[in-house]
Amino acid sequence: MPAPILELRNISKSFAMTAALSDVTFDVVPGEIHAIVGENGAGKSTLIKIMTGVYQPDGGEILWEGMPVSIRHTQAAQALGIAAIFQEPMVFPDLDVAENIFISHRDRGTFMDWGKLYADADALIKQLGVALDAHRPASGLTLAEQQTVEIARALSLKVKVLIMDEPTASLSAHEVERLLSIARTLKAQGVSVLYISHRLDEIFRVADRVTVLRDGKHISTKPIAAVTHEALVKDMVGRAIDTFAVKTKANPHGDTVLSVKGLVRQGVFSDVSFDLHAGEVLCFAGLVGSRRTDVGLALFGVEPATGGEISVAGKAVRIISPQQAMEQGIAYVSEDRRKLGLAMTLPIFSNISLPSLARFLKAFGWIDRTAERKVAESYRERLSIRSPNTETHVGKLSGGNQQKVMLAKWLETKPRILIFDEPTRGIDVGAKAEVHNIMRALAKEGVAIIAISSDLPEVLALADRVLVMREGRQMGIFDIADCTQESVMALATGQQELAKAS
Amino acid sequence: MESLRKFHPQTLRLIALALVLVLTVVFFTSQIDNYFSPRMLNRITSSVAVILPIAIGQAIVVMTRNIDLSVGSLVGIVAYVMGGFIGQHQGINPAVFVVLCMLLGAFCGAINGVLVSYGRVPSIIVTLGTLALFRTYLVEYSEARTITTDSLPKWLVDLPSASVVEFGGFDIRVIVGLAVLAALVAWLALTRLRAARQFYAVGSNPDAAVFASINEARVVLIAFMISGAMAGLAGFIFLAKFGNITVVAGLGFELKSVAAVVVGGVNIFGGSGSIVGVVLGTVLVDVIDNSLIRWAVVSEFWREALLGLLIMLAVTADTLMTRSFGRLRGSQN
Amino acid sequence: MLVRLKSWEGLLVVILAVTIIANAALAPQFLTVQNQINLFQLSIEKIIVATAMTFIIINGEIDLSVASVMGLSACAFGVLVSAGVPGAVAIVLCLLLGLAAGGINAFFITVMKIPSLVVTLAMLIAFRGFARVLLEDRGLGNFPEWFSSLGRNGLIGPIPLSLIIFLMLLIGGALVLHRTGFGRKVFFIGTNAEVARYSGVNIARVKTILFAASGIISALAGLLYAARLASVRGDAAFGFELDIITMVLLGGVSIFGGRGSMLGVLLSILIVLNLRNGMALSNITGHIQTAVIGTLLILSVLGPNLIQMWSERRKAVH
Amino acid sequence: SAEGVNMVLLPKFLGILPFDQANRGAEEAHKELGNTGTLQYIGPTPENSVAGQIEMLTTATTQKQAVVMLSNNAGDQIAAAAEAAQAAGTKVVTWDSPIPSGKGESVFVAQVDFGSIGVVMSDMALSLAGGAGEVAVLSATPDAANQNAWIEAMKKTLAEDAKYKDVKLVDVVYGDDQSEKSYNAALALVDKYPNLKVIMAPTTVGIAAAAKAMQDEKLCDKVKVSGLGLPAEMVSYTLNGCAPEFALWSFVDLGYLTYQVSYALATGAIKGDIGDKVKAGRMGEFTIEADPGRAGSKRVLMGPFTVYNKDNVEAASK
Ligand SMILES: Nc1ncnc2c1ncn2[C@@H]1O[C@H](COP(=O)(O)OP(=O)(O)OP(=O)(O)O)[C@@H](O)[C@H]1O
Ligand SMILES: Nc1ncnc2c1ncn2[C@@H]1O[C@H](COP(=O)(O)OP(=O)(O)OP(=O)(O)O)[C@@H](O)[C@H]1O
Ligand SMILES: [Mg+2]
Ligand SMILES: [Mg+2]
Repeated sequence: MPAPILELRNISKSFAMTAALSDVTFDVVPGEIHAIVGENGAGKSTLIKIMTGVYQPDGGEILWEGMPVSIRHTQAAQALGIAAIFQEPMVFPDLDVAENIFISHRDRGTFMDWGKLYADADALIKQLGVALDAHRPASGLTLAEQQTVEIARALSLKVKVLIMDEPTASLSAHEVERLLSIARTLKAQGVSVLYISHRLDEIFRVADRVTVLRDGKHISTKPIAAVTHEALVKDMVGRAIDTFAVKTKANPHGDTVLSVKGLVRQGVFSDVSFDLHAGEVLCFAGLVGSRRTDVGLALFGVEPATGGEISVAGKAVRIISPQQAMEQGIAYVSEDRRKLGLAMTLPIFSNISLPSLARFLKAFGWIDRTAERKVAESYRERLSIRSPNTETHVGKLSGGNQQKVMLAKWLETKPRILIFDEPTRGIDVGAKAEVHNIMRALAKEGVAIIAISSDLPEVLALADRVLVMREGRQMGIFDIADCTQESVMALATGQQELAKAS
Repeated sequence: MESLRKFHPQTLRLIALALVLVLTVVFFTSQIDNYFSPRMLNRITSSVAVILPIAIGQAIVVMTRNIDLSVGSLVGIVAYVMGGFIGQHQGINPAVFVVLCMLLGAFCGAINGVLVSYGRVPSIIVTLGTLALFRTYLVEYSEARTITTDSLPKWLVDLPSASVVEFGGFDIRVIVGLAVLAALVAWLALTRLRAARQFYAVGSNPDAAVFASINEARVVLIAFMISGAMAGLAGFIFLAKFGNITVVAGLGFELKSVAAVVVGGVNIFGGSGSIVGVVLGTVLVDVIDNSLIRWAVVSEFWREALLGLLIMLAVTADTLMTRSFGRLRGSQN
Repeated sequence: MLVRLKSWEGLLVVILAVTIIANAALAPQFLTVQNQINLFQLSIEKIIVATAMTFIIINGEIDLSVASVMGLSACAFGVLVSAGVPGAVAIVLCLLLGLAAGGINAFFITVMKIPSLVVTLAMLIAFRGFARVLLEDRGLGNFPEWFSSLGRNGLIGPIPLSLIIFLMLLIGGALVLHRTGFGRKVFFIGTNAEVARYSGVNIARVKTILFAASGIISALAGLLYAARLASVRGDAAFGFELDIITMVLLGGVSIFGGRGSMLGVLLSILIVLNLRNGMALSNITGHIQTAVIGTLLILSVLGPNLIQMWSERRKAVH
Repeated sequence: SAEGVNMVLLPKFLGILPFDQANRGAEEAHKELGNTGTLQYIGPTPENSVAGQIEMLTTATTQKQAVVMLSNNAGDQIAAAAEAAQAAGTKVVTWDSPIPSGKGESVFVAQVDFGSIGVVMSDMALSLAGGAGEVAVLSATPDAANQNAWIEAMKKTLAEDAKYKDVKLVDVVYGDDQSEKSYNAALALVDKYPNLKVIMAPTTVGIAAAAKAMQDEKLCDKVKVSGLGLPAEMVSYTLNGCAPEFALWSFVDLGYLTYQVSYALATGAIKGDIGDKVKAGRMGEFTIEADPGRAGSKRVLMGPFTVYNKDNVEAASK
């Protein structure tokens, strides 16, 4: 094996109450794809933040091409040739896509060449296989599109080590394919790629080596050929588990709780019609930007529809605000937990109780704090949210655990209709099974569920029926029995004729 | 309406603002005799000249999601200290003197900037503090003396009436030229200079700036230094224009500059705004102010109330217009 | 965050203790009852409004128009009383005027969606202008005797009405902010308004209530100002907004919203008032006094930051 | 004298020349009289003048100062604090600007007779306008009590004496004692009244700003500036003809006399009744008299003023 380009020795990092990393040692060699896996909160993101100068380690050393270095800030990492796509995409909402990609580049001259900027951006985006206008301001981008921008930014740098922290968490199969092939190309060019993902199948497809972290400790680093799926999971969680939710038989469907006819939002989506029954799981599938999220937002009243009918339990309703949606028993779990889902600087318990606050109020609007904490605590146990207590601020949790808090928050509203936007984004294998089980259990209790997911295996595992969208239009609704990965993909990418024919 | 699509939302905002300005001028032309005249243009431009540089500096600071409340005290310090200095060094080259004024301002701005970016103290707290501290320094340093016109070199005292060019009764004064030059440089830099785009990035999302390897601290520091330098330039213009400088010089400029900046469409939460907007905003506020004191219909005591209401009206009109432009634009796809 | 907040308040307690001990040691008159009452009385209107400002800043907004509303209400009272309107009626009318002023602010902020800084900056000018329109270059006095006496004399023992009002607002405010659903919503909106909206919080309603309350409380403070001074002028309460905001920020309330506590604001108020009083008793006035408070404001944030950075660096080295 | 008397000189605010000169005069008297007590020169900042003055007067009362010498900027709003001071044994002597209602004030040391300022300003207007023409007043703030009194006196003089029948006072505007506001206001007057001949500014900031505005716009031949100004600030405008004539009194003497009167009151040498005579060192003897401008109030009249023109301004500006 060639000499490592980047080496971490005995790295430790602790936050106020948690030891995120203890004594982690591993290395990256040029031209390899090195996967890092581990449960939520295992310390993966912390590790890469140390490599990129966002955090300073409490102990240990970092070697770059054999020489000890200290990476004091992100500029230092960039100067070395380390770039990262971070787990939570962070774009500059006021800048357009092209500027977002190139803002921190130092090799593009003193003056702006706007023409070249857009041309270069378009080329990069094309390479990623995404339809994205380089002139669009980033403020209107979906999470997946933001992720695309981040990827483009990292790719455009002349890097030696590229770190990807769950780059595919909100991508659909189509874009994932592109990304993986880009990773392989980079590898061929001699770039080392550090790849973090909870989707183990991807790892088996691209990685050369895989490192497992558990509880902030380094467990193993092995060539991919030397591990199996089961062994990897066992390393991650410390015991063997059954990673797939057993697909229970579809629940007996009850009455129609939600009926949507010809729903339109001018210029965004049109003609969405479906019925949703109690106890049913309806999945929305489609490519990034196919406007599935917008349908969800319309049903929840955030961006109200401009036409069409919605009836809940047989009664026509008008929903133009989230309050009204919630009155109808609709809950919406957003895909963007950082911006729309959770108040990061506030504690877990208050995030959980916010939408159902009315139920915790006594006379004079007084909050029943005991009840509130008890409920939060019960969710912490039930969803195994990793935190010392429910007073912890959400921002200090790992991505996956934040996702669980958000789930708890909406479960507590006891909804009739639950809209999940990317329900398992960034959740580890164990927890994903857990979330799926929770969803199925809810359905069993008679909750009607809409799940918007870019993860096709998840769609197939969860759904009773699948609604496929493409470019703001509903391409069709299928019973799960008639669905395969291929047929859904074909519809989503616009080869419907093909799909019909087959 | 097809043409609307070509415009960036920011540009729509500017068009709306320009329309509001035109409407204001049209209204006052109908109210005040001899209003639309070169003389009035002169009055307004030379009145804008003092506040415009400050507003530009303030805008850049605001773009980075900060605020500089110390600008008024900075103007006071520069006008006073440099006024005293030139009294002792009458022969100094005017250009050198302007640069020195801006350097003094930039130095004070750097104090703000270091505290904000490296001390991680919120800018409103830092500059509320230095607003008092700079002024206190001035009061202690001045020992209640006044800088008087007769201690200043003649070129400086005569500067406000000196023109760059003259045509048909209208002339561009040197001090106006200086302010416009500052605006022009800032505009070019913000649109053409790669590094300057980082002001927007930092203000748009400070956390993302860290992840994108932008040296946020340095960007913020530079923004404060620019704001200081601009206050220094304004201090120079203030000195030239008013000649008599006491320790109260520049009092209240902080709110004035913030008003000009926000009317000019700079997002108070950072990340967006343009120098063209700031110029329009500054001019708009000044036009309203200078027109009201010439409007015979309103008594002296109604002026302030009307000023506040008209600013509110202008901002509202601008917001509504921008929004309906946006809607027109949106309904085309 | 909670840890940090606690340590912030701890820091304020230390500063307060030092201030009080120094005052007591340096100025023999400091601990007299009259001086302690004066200490509050001299800034009572500002600290009353600071309770409302705390809510608004935690909610992520700002109200720069408070001092102008105080001035407007004080002047309106003067005009009404001198026009023969009974004092009690005038008080009610002035409070309604404050409500209207807050309502106007709220309208532009929630319906027109213009940032509160812009709205209240324009209204700072406009409301002050209306006060000017009412009184022009006059000053008005000759208020009913009971009114002036309420402003000056003790109501319970030596404690005047305004101090009682302040304490009620403070305690009531603390309970609402930290213990009720409304207060919880204020924090959430200030932390992340979009999250609050997606959670079904009626943001416009919360903001309208806050600005309306700020208007009424400012009007009330304006009336207390008129009562205390037994006379009003167009410049009544001029420029108070910056002092009020300074006190709230020194109390650890984040200007970006979502963070702060009523206890912190109380401590900060006590610090500022005691410091002012102590310096005045030692004949330190004017700019130096402001500069000391400005320095304290900066140092109170800078100090802990430096310590934290230093300890982080030390941790990183080992 | 055997016993020290603690005295406080409280100007409108700190940092500008006239008040500093007054302090110099007070210190001169302090030394001359050999007072073993203290003389404090304290004051608020300009932006906090009203509240600051009330605060400092109250603190001085707490400190049991013998006399507070006050150049009042708060109008009647300070009366309550002054009455409280008197009740606690602290005398309040005003100078430069009195308490309009006279409440709480022992005596006012008037720089000149306010009525005579009206006459002098009218005379200067008459001569600068060349016997006939339009005159406008550029004042400080609408709240400035002494300025308002002088403008009233001027209006009265113009109306009552046939000599001025061709002099027309067209407008009163305010520059808030800020350079840029005064400068713009002066130019607005010129634009608004094309036949304007004289701008009369009874404020040192206003007169200098107006003169500079006329000079910058090359209007000095058409419009003359006059009023009350400091020779040092006005010398160049007087020499170049923009402000050929203006008036002022000596602030040093005002401070000196105020100290003398206050000391006599505090030591009990005089009771402060009408007719009491004060020996004021180098300035000779003064008598307490009824203040003609404020019913029921007392004053000591210093006077006279100096009218400055190109013959004497240079000497005075040194
Ligand atoms: N800023 C912070 N302050 C306090 N604790 C933190 C902070 N960031 C991370 N942690 C803690 O450190 C541990 C590791 O977090 P990290 O984000 O590295 O996990 P991860 O492996 O990336 O998990 P996921 O797969 O969910 O993204 C977690 O227990 C988390 O709560
Ligand atoms: N082409 C576009 N132009 C403007 N805004 C867009 C566009 N695409 C998406 N958005 C914005 O992004 C948000 C969600 O978009 P959308 O419904 O397309 O996502 P989606 O189909 O769920 O796909 P994904 O979430 O996987 O990206 C909406 O608020 C919408 O305004
Ligand atoms: Mg992570
Ligand atoms: Mg989506």
